[in-house]
Parts: sequence; C-alpha cells; structure tokens
Amino acid sequence: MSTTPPESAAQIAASTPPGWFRRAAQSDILYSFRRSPIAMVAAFVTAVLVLAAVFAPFIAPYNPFDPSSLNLMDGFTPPMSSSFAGNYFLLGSDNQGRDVLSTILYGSRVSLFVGISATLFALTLGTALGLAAGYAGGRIDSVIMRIADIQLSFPAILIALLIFGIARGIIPPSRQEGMAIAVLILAIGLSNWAQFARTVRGATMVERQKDYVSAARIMGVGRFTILFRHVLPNTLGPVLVIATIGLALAIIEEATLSFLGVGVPPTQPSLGTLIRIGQQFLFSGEWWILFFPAVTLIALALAVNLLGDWLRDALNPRLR
Amino acid sequence: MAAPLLSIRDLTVEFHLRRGIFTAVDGVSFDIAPGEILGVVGESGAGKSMTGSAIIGLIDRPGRISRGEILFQGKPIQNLPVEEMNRLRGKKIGMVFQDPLTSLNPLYTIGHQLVETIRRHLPMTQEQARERAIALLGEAGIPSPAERIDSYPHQFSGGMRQRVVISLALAAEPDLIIADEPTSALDVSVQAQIIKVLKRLCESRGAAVMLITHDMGVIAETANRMIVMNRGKIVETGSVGDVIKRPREDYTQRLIKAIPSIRDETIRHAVPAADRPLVEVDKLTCDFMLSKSTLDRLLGGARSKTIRAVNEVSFSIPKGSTYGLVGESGSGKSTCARMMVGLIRPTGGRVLLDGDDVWAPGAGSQKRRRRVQMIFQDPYASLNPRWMVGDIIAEPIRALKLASNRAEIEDRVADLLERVRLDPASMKKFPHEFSGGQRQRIAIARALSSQPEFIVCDEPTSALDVSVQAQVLELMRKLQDEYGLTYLLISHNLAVVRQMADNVGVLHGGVLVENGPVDQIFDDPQASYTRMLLDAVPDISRVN
Amino acid sequence: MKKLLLTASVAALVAGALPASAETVRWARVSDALTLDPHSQNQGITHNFAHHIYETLVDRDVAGTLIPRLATEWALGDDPTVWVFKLRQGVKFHDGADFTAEDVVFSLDRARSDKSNMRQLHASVESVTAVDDYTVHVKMTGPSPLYPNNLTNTFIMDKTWTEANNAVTVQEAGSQDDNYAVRNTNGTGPYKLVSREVDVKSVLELNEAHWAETKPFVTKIEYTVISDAATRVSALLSGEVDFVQDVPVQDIERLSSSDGVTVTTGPENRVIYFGYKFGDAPLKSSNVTDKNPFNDPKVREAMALSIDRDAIKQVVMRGYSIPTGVATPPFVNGWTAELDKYPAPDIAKAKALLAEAGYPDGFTVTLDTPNNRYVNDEAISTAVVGMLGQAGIKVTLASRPIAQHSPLIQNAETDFYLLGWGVPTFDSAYIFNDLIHTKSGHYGAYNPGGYTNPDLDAKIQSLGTEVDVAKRDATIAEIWAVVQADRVLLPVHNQVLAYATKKGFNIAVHPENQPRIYEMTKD
Amino acid sequence: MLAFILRRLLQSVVVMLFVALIAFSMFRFVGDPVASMLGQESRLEDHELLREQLGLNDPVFLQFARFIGNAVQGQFGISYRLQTPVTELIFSRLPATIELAFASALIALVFGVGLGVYTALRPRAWSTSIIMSASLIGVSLPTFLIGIGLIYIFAVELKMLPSFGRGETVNLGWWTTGLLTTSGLRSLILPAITLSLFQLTLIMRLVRAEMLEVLRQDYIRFARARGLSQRTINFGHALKNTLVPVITITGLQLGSVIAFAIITETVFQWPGVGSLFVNSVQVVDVPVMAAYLLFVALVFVVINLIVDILYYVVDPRLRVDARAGGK
Repeated sequence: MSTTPPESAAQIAASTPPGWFRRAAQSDILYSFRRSPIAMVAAFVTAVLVLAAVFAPFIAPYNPFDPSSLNLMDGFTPPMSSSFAGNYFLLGSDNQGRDVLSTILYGSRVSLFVGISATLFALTLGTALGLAAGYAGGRIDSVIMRIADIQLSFPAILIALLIFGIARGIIPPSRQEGMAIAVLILAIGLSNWAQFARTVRGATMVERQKDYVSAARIMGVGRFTILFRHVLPNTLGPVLVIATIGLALAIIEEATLSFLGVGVPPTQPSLGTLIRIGQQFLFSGEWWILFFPAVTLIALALAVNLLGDWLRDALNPRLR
Repeated sequence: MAAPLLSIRDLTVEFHLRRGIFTAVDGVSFDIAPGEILGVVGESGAGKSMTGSAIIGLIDRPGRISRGEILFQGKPIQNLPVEEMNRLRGKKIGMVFQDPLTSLNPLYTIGHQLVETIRRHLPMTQEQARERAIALLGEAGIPSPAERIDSYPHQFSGGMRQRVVISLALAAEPDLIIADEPTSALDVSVQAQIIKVLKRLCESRGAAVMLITHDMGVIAETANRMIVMNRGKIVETGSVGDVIKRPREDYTQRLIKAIPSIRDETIRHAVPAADRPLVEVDKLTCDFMLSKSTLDRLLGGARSKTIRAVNEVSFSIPKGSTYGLVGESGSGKSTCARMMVGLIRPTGGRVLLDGDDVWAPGAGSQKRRRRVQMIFQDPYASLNPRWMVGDIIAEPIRALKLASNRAEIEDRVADLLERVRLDPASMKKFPHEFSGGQRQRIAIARALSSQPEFIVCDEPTSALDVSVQAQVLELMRKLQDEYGLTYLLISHNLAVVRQMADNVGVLHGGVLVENGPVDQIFDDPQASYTRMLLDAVPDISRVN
Repeated sequence: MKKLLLTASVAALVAGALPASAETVRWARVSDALTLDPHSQNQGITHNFAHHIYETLVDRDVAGTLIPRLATEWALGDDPTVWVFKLRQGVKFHDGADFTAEDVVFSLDRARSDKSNMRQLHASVESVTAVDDYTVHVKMTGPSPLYPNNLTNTFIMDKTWTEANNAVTVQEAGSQDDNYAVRNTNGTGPYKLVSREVDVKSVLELNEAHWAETKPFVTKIEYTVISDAATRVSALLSGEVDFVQDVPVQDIERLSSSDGVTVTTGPENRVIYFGYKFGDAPLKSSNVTDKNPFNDPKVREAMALSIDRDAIKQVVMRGYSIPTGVATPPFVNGWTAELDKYPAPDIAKAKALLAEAGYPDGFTVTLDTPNNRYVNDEAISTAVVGMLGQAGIKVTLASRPIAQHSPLIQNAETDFYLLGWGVPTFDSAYIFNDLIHTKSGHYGAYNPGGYTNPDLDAKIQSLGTEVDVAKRDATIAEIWAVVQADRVLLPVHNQVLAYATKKGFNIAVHPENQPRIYEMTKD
Repeated sequence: MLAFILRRLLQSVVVMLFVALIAFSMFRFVGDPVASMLGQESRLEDHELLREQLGLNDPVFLQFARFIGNAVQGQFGISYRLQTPVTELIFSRLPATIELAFASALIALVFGVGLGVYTALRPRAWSTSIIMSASLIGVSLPTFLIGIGLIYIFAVELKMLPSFGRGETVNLGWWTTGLLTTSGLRSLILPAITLSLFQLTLIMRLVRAEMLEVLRQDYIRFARARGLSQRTINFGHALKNTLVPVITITGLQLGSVIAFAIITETVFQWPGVGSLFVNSVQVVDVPVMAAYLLFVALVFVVINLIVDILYYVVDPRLRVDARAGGK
C-alpha cells in the first residue's frame, strides 16, 4: 500500500464548489506553476519573445525584410551607435546594414512560425498515426511503430536534410524559393512525428483498455467516436509535453538547417540564418552580428525547454 | 502481562500538503506484547498502513512523524539515524507488503535476495546463509526448496511469492513482523494458506505480528487482540472476540454490521414467474489464441497455443432475479461477462436475451445495446476523467438516440442522479471530484440511463470499503425492485454473492462446476471445489 | 601493434632522409582537387594542385604573361596553322622515365579526347605530331594566333606509364569505372605525391630530380582542406597551418594586424556580374506575366543605375574589390579604362526609366545566386536585392551551393543570376565565346539569358581565325561597344584575392588564383 | 534464444530493405542521374547510351533488385564528385567517425549515467538543481553553436587545443587511428565533447527518471524493510533495475551518435563519414548519400541487435522464460 493518503486530494477537491474558473485556479497545474519560479521565468521569457515576434512590425525600429528600406552604408555599425548614414542601431547593424534588433525580431518570427507549424504538423501526423496504431493494434501497429523506431534512430537533422534534398530534386528551381518555408516545415515536421506517435500510441493502448471505453462499446458507440471523444482527450497531457519540447527541438533544428545553408532565403533570415551570417564575422571584431541572435536563439530554446520540463513534472502526478 | 515488545505513545503522522496539513495518524497509542498477534483493522484512509510504516521508519515525503514515541524493547526508535534504523529493520522488525508480485526484485534470484538479507544481519558464510535460506523456504512451504532457490521471482505464482516474501521477512529472526495486508492481493484459497504459514512461522519463533488488514474476517481467524482505526484515530481496542461480538463504539458497530457474511441469509424479494428466463447462456465457450509470429510458426511448425478461458458454460437468469457468478482469478468469470455484453466474441455457444442471440447481427445486437448494460469494478477507470458527470450519464442516451432534446436529456440525467442518491448539481462536476462510492453510483446511473433490463455487474464493490459496499449493494437492490432489473453479479466475494443472488454458479478453470439456488449451494455444496472455497473464506462468524 | 611499430619506424627513416634544411608548408584551402587525372576536370582548384605534380608546356606568371615551362620556345610555323613547340631536354618523370615528344603528343591527344573536360580548349586542333624527340607540331583547323594561351592548364602525362596502368581513357564524371590516374600520379613537376586522403589532406614532397636550377625552399607540402572559413582563419591564428589561400575579406584586417601573419592582396583575373533572361517569353518568376521586363533596354539601364558599386566595395567587400562597368578584368586583352567606367547610382532616374518602360510600381523577379563560390557572393546578391528594391524591383533571393547553381545556368533555368567569370586565356574572345555568343554548339555555354545578335556572332567567330592582331583588336573593341550599349551583362566588380601566410613566408597573389608553392620564398 | 535472434535478424533485414528503398528512390527521384553525370558538353546520344549502360531503362523493380544485389556486395558505385569507389571512400573515412563516436559515447555514458544516478539519489540537493538546469541548457544549445564556442575559447583565444582535423594519425594497415599520437588525442577532445553533450544530457535525464521510478518500486521499499544498506539498495538493486530500460534507449542513442556527428564533423572539419555526407549533399553526390544512409541503417540494425541480446542477458524474465517456459 502506498503511504500517500488515499483519496485525500479527491476528498478535499470534492468539498470545493463548482465553476470552471475556480477549478482552473485550484488545479494542480496552476498551483505547481505558481510554486515554480523557473517555470514562471521561462513562461515570461517565452511570452516576451513570442509577443515580440508577433508584434515585430510594430516594435521593430526598421523592417529588415523590406530590401528597399536598407542602406548598405549602414553596415557594420556597432551596438548603441549611429551609422555614417545617421541611423541609430541599439544592437548594431549587420553586413547588409540591417538593424540587428529588427532582424532578431523578424527572425524570431520566422523561427517561431517554422517551429510552431512544423510541430503542429508533426503533432497532427504523429497523433493520428499513434491513435491508429494504438487502437487498431496488430499489423498496422507493428508497421507504424517499426517505421517510427527506424526514424527515431536517425537524428532528426539527417532526416530533415534528406527530405530537403529530395524536395529540391522534385520542385522546379523557379518555385523553390517560394516553397522554401513550406519545405522546411515539412522536413522538420516529418522528422519529429515519431515521438508523438509513440507517446499517443502508448497512451491509447492504456486508455482503450479502460472500462469507460468498454462501457461506450457496449452501448454501441462507433469506433471513431470512441477514438476522438474518449481516447484522444486523455492522451493530450503527454502530447502537450512532447509538443513543447518538440517546439524547442524544431526551433533548434530550423536553426541548424539554416546554419547549414539549406533553410530560409537569406533575404528573410531566421535566427539560424542570422547566426550563419554572423559566424563569418566572429574573428573580425563584429561580434554583435553573431552574439545577439545566438543569445536570442538559446534563450528561446531554453525557455521553451524549461516550460516543457516543468509541464512534464506537473502533469506526472507521481513526481509531485 | 510482560513488558511490551513495542509500545506506541501518541503517534501522529502528518502530511504537509499544499492545501494544508493532512493528519494521517492522529495520536495513536497501543502496545504489542512479545509473541502476540495484533490485528489492525480499518477502512481505507484510516491510517493503519501509515502506522505500520511509521514503526519501521518508511514514511515517504512529505509525510513525517510530528509527535509521539515509538518504543521498541523500551528504546525509542522513531528518530534513529538511517544506518541504525537499517540495522533494526529486518533484524528486529520484519515487514511483509501487500503485493507479492512487486515486492521482490525481478532481476535477482530469490536465493540471492535471501542470502543478501541473511548475511546483512547474521554473521554467516555464503554457504551457511544459503543453507539457512533453503531451510526457511522449506518451512514457508515452498516445495523442493534446494532447487527452487535459484529461480527468479517471476517463476513463482503469487501465493508462492508471498511465501518467499515471508521467508525474507523472517530471515534474520526478527521479534516483530509487520504484515501490511499480506493476503489482500491473493485469491481466497491461497489467502487461507498464507495466513496459516505466517501464523505458524511466527508462533514457532515467538515473533509478534502486527497484522494490518481491511478484512475483519482475516483478523477474526488469526489475531489475539485487535485495534479498530478510523480517520487516523484508534476507535476501539480489545480482544478479537470482544470487539467483534460486543462492539462498544458506534463506528465499530456500524462497521461490523456492514460486513456481509456467507452465513447470512438475506430475505430476497419474490421473483415474478415467467415463461422463459430473460437471459439464457448456452454452452458459451471462449478460446484465446496465444498468437505466434510468422517466424515462430515457420521455426516451430504450425502449432499455436490455445487457451480455453470459458468452457461450455450454460445457465439462465429469470427476469427480475440476480445470478451470482463466483470464482477465483483466472476462472473466466469476467470473460463470460464480456461475452454477454458484446465486448468479446464467443468462440462457441450462444447468449440469448429474450430469445435473441445478442451476437447475431441486426435485431440481436440492437436489442443488446439498448437492454444490456454493465457496471465495472474500478470506478476510477470506468468514468472518462475528461467528461462531466452529466455527459457521462447521458452518453447512452445520446449514443442510442433515446432523446435528442437538450432539456429532456438534462431532466433525465437529473432524475437518474437523484435515484442513485446524488445531488443533481453533480452533473456539472468531473469524476475526480467524487469518492469511490460516489463514482460507482455515477456508473450505476449511466448503466440505468438507457433503461436496460439486464445489468452485468463485474465485481461492482470489490474496490470499495465495506461500509460503502453495503450502501452500493443496498442501492442496487432498491433499483432492482424499482425497475425490475435483472442482474448478473460477478464477484470473488462469496459473502456478497450470498447476500445478493438468487441463483449462483461457481466457475473454476473456465468450467461451471456448480449451478443452483443460492442457499442450496452455500449450505450444501456438491462440488469439492465449492466446499474448499467456502471453507477457505475467513469470516467474522468464525471468531473464537 | 607490430605493424604499427614498423610503420612508425619507416616514417622515422623517411623523415631522417630529408635534407637538413627541410621546410614544410601547411597549405589550407576551401576544398580539395576533384581528381588527380589532369584532363578530367577543367576547374581551378584541381589545376592549382596539379601544377605542383604535373607540368604544362607553357605557364603564366603572376603578371599574367606566358612563360616557358616544358616547352622552351613556341612559334607559328611556316604554315600559319601549325604551332611549333620546342621541348625542354633532360626532364624526367617521377618514375624516372624520360620526357619526350611522344608524351606531349599522347597528352594533347588525351586532353582533346571525347571524355576530356579540357577538350573545348583544343577544339581547333586538327592533329598533333612529334617531329623529333624534342619538337612537336600542332596543326590547327585554321589560323589560331592565341592557341598557346589555352595550354596553361593542359598537363603532360607519361605515355608509357598511362598505358601500362590502363588509364588512356580520361575518367569521365559519373562513369562507374575506376581509373588509375584518378588516384595516382606520375608527373614531371617539382613535387611528388606522397599520400592523399581525399577531402582531408595530401602530402607532397620535393622532387629532387626536377629540372629547375633553383630548388624551391619548401621541401614538403601538406595540403589541408578546411571548408569552413572561420576554422581556416583560426587554424592560421593558432599556428596549425602556414598558408591560407582563401581568406574571407572581413578577416583580412584582423589577420594583418595580428603578429606572425602576413596578408598579401592582389587582383584576380575574374569579374563578378549579373545576367538577365532575354527574349519575349515572360519570366517564370515574375509577376509580369505577359512580357519580359528584362527585354526592355530601359529596364536594364534602370537596374544598372540602381546598383551602388562603391557601397558594395566598401561594406560588403571591405574595400577589397575593384568596381567595374565592363564584364572583363583589366588583365584581359580588349579591356580599356573607358569601358571600365561605371555610372554613379541614380535611383530617381532608375525609377523614371522603369515608369517609362511601363513599370511604375516595379515588378518581381527571383535572383539565383551561388553562396560558396565567389568572395561574399551571397552578400553581394543580398545587397543588390536591397538596391533594386529601392528602385521598386522586388527581388526574391534564391541562394544555392555552386553545385546546384551551375545546372541552372547550364540548363538556362534562371531569370536573373549572379556569376563570376575568369579569363584563363587573357583574351576577350574567351568571354565572348561563352557569355555573349548565341547558345549553339561550342558557343554560348554560359549564355543562359539567351541573348542573341547574329552580327555579333559572326564577329565573335571571326576572332578565332584572325591573324592580324590590329584588325582583331579592332573587332574586339567593336564587339565590346555593342555589348555595353546593349547592356547584355551587369558587371559589379573584379574580385580581389587575399593570401595569408605565417610571417616569414612570402607568396604573390596569382591572377588566376593559382599560387605555386615552389615560388614561395622565406625572409 | 536462437529463434529470438533469428526473428530479430529477419526484422533487421526488413528494416534494411526499407531504408534501401529510400536510398534507391533518391537515385530515381533526386534529379536525373544522367544529367548530373554528364556535363554540358554531352550529346543526346550520350545520354541514351549512358541510360542503357546504367540500366535506367529497365523496370523499376529490376533496378531495385540490382541495387540491392550490388549493395549486399558492398558496391555502391563511384562517387560523382570524387570519382572514387564509394565503399573505399566510406571505409577510409570510417575510422575517424568511429573513434569520434566512440570517444563521445564514452563521455556521454560515463558522465550521463554518473550524473543521472547522482541526481536521482539526491533529488532535493542544490547540486541536483544546478545539474538539471545545466542539462537543459545543454539540450537547448544547438550543436554548431557549442562547437563554434569551444573553438573560439580553446583554440583561438587560449590556443590550448587544435581547432580542426584529426591531428597526426598512425596507419595500422586497414585502420588509421588518431589515438596513438598526442596531437591526435588533443584534436579529439573538443569534437568529442561537442558531440557528447546532447547525448550526455539525454542519458542523464533518462537514467535519473528511470532511477526515480525504480526507487519508488515496492521491491526497493521491501529491500529497505529488510534492512539492506543504502549502498546495496542504491547500487545493487536500484541501479541494476534502472539499467534494464536504459540499455535500449542508450544503445540506440549511442548508435545515433554516428549519424549525429554530421554537424560536429562539419564544424571541426573532422574527416569522417559525416562530413563526407554533408559535402556530398551539397553537390547531390547520390551514390555517397545512398551508401551513407544504408551505412547508418546498418549501424542502427547492428546496435539494435546488440541491445536486444544485452537485454536478454540482463533481464532474467526474458531469458528464463525462453528456457524453462514459466512457472
């Protein structure tokens, strides 16, 4: 017998009045959130970065994605100083005369957009396949999970590179740039679905054995209704955790691909592209071109990772 | 009375939870004399296990002993440093846990674990320790212990493992054994043997036993003295005979009254006569194929293993009556139930509902969905935690399209909640806001919502405390009268079946060994298996 | 383990056998020679490496003038279509075999064979014959006054060795045969190949039997491939290499100012330019779907006016480039200071011209650029995207490694592209043949824009056979006049090269970026 | 046991075939192989001839069968870029990658398991919070940034360690090793650390989670109740039980180090198969790409097999069942 007082939480909870707001306010998640300074800082950093990215057009002093607004003579201005052309740059300017602060804001936008889209894509695909594998079992299950196993044993970056290469081979050159971001999302998404599939499958296998599913089957509820109304909502906890950590991975993966030069177009740089550009100036003294985007990328990935880590602990009742 | 072996004074164990302090053990005081068997009984949450853990120093965070003393052989042990406590554990105080399947490390042979424990506490060589281990296993009733000692835990059955666990607890000749629900995970027949082994071994060594259990019957048959606990406090202490036969406290009285006995004969309502029974089960059979992979089949020929879980079982249930199906784990009773409600397709035989085969496509299945419902054992797993109670109860109504109007559905749900004695406002809550007994009521309400005639109840009360069990059984009976329901009651608890059923079937290894009216089976069992089963059941009426 | 000791001791023996003044130079470059087969690839890095092992009949010095190497003298014979080469005597291949005329005949024949990548340079050769052991006659299909210019990268192999090793056929790209000459060498050059790990490191050792009177002071070359620019520079700074050939412009300043490193800069014989798609068919990547904006001269003029070459030089190239208005480097015959002039940027005029041409709001187009071939190629394109944007032309940048960029050029699958053009013959005809002439047969291979002018085509073809130098130069000037007036290409600048060496080592910048380690000197 | 290994082998073959199919599709779909083999000077009849020679006009399944046949014999053709047989190329690069992977696997394993156990045993210590936070930073840092950072600090600023390559190597005949020279060992340090960091954090977090899980198990409680010493419980019982599930994932993680080395090898100019692959991707050198893919799959399959067998050895539940058949 466990030494944790049985049902104590339930008993206490049963005495509280209903109402979803109160319920949420008293939920374990929110409580554990308020108790974790790291989670709060991480959430704050994430929120700031996401908001800054979303509202970049309103916040950024310049629009680095509008080539016509650039003045090449602004190039290589150090942080907190003005260029020859008279423009002030808080975090300096890069080799094209783009404001580093603005490129970071707009670059985070690209990074986050790619990261979130790729994660959503991986989530949808992985969840669908995981549900199918877990609920159908048998041959479908072993085929899907075997593919997932193989894929998990290859680093995501290798798979993304392959997909990118194949896409380059298929898409005609004149359309490649327009589809670059889509290909990137596809490549990163396809390289990350397996985690979702595995998790959802595991949760599905547990849930489908539960009596409430049996109860639904007895009253003749259809297969898909059971999957989507009963099983799916109960797998969302772990999926949320994987999605958060997956988002951090996707952002890093996008940065790595862009760093390797197979990412987004250089005129619409993501954080990874900025780092690739800045790396050229590591030795020549223009440290700010590399430094600020790198710090932003690390902060973003770290904050999202911390959130995911906390969420994992918070959703795992045994760790509390 | 000699100086007590263990003396507990004002023991208090608190858990600092985020919504305040939860007092699991609240000012408990008692003694255990050397060689005595002390029974500790109580419902879940009574603090009995926590008391045991406190004595051996195994309370996990965030719990802690906040007050009181634990004197062992006169010396306080509640705050010993870890190393000293380690020397006490196993050597002076042994412990046996509930679940023998998880108590042993699966990666080591039982011999390794025994020798390790013996050599930790006794100055012995490897060989001596091994000999002692073999002797211990033999005493604990493990056949050919010299060979079995090198086996791994998973190679033993549950009962055998619990014998190994008892040997381990006794390996260094402790003076006190704390047995925390040592038989609750075992079948009745095995349970009786284990209790006997525990009692014999401790008596022969003069070791005292603190037997913690929720089953008053076990205590009645085993212990000398007993303590009744409730909500962290001791309610009543006394000799077993006194407490069971002449309970002084109100709580004890209610508790004992709630315990069904296989000797009770409850007066049942009259079952209306009918031409043909509502449910007929005809030579129902179920085979499970242990599937082999293609490669195995290639390597090992075409033979694949089949297990016959249910073997040509036939019985019938008249409308408005209750049929009890009893058996130990693995007897096939749940498989039977699942075939009857449409969850597992039978390999052979038929289940007729009002003359229609429930597995026949079309009318049969349609009828089944509407008229058959099921109540499950675990009230935590049988309700979707993400759904509101109202939606859970309304699910059959919506699935079977019995009503479409929102207001109408809501009315029906409210009505059902009232009928299972719950506040209609509960429909806006989630399952986790309810206790186990309340959840089982919700499950019953869901089963009733499609207005079925036949409800299969698979161990509906075995996850509940006795007092809650009594309430739920009472409710089931009332509803049966109200709606004229027909029940199939599946249980390993013979007393519950005796209390509830009109007719009984006894399943053993997939075969229905006995089938007939309840009193006939219980009072004059024909099959030897049934007799063994009835003899093995610990019952409070057997108190000396 | 035994084997290891043996290997180690052999290595020690070899090391001990070297002269006391042994001097090793560790030479770092962005990539490796593609092959050791000297006729298989017409590519600068491959040739640069081969020049240390194999030798050519004639060579070019750092000033760009032709100098004798295996041929001591060459002249047109009595028949103006025959070139006569006198060969150097007493030259031996690394395996000890004598160098004779039959090797030259064999090598030239091999170089112009079907599978050779060098064959277009010898397209006008009719036959090669050995007159005696040290005289070779090359018979041309017509007058070919500049043919020796084409020989600076055509290496001479040993006939006997090549035949004995079944390597007569040139290794062809993509062929699935394993060719001995791809991984083994036997040249006459100043260094012998000791070991080679493709893409990693090759070790060359002084050929003591080399014919040159002055022995190079470098006795051992360790050729190391470091593709990442930052790593390359840091390797030099941390003393892990002695000579970095490809120094990023942004690091020149820091390297120059750090102790122990010398940076040498100089112009390369290479021009960087943008090219357009001509013709009436609408561009694939533009929002103008009914016509081709580039086909309008006004648009091309507007684009030329939008580009600020001086800004590119100052910011992107950090001052290390020579802005130009004509698509030919100053080294090349036909270049004039007049042609080289470029207009000052004038956005207002550019906008006006665009409006006149019917694009008051500009148009969109995709620019294809390589990102690992020329100095700051991608950054130049990015800057130009911005400059064109100010004139109203919205350009999408498509950046690819050169390996993926060149097929676009060769298959004419680009609307607007950046390319660099080196001129190994130092003559304008080389530019006209590939960039200006209509794409047909051997001509116009790098004219993906489809510019066509029959009059110019005729003039370009006449250059190949014109013997009268003055008349020929006049034709070249005429062609350039038309090319400039038509704004066929949009030149940006001539590339400047920077070599960085450990202090004490000196090497001059070679206009074809083919520095010779044997010419390296030490303070 | 035999049946078990046979079954695993059969699965491995299926996996290899599956990956081979992907590799083969690359040949078919990533551009026209003929166009990438023949330069601009080629004539149309050359194309047709080469198509015929390469068997590209045969039915697809026949081509696939031929591809498999060649692959089984270790023949992947000749690299488009380097004109060297691909197999030879890969074998010449393999020692570098394997030594790097082995060194980082060792680092990851030793520190990963060590720190994992440490943090699991002291769940509330300050040091644990620091290690756990640091591990998250480790996961959040892109490998290329770690590499650049280490180069900048240790090679450029401090000039302590080499920034690129393998240093001096010793040729042992079929194997060139950098482990026997000082410069080789010095060159190994930075790349090995860079490559190991990610796996290290993964293994550490995994070991910690598993160990915490095991420490919650009843048999650990029972072992305490038996009075076993803390040491015996932690290292005799908990650690061994932790390792069972850890073996699988760790094994596969270490296997993926080889493929994961792509980025590290690129940053440090490490002359292994990973940088060969990156260079090949840039010029679409399909034979090398295909061979590399199959090579990584082979590593995966072999490691999987080893892990399965290890699992078999460590966990008696699998082992004894097969022999004695249960109770």
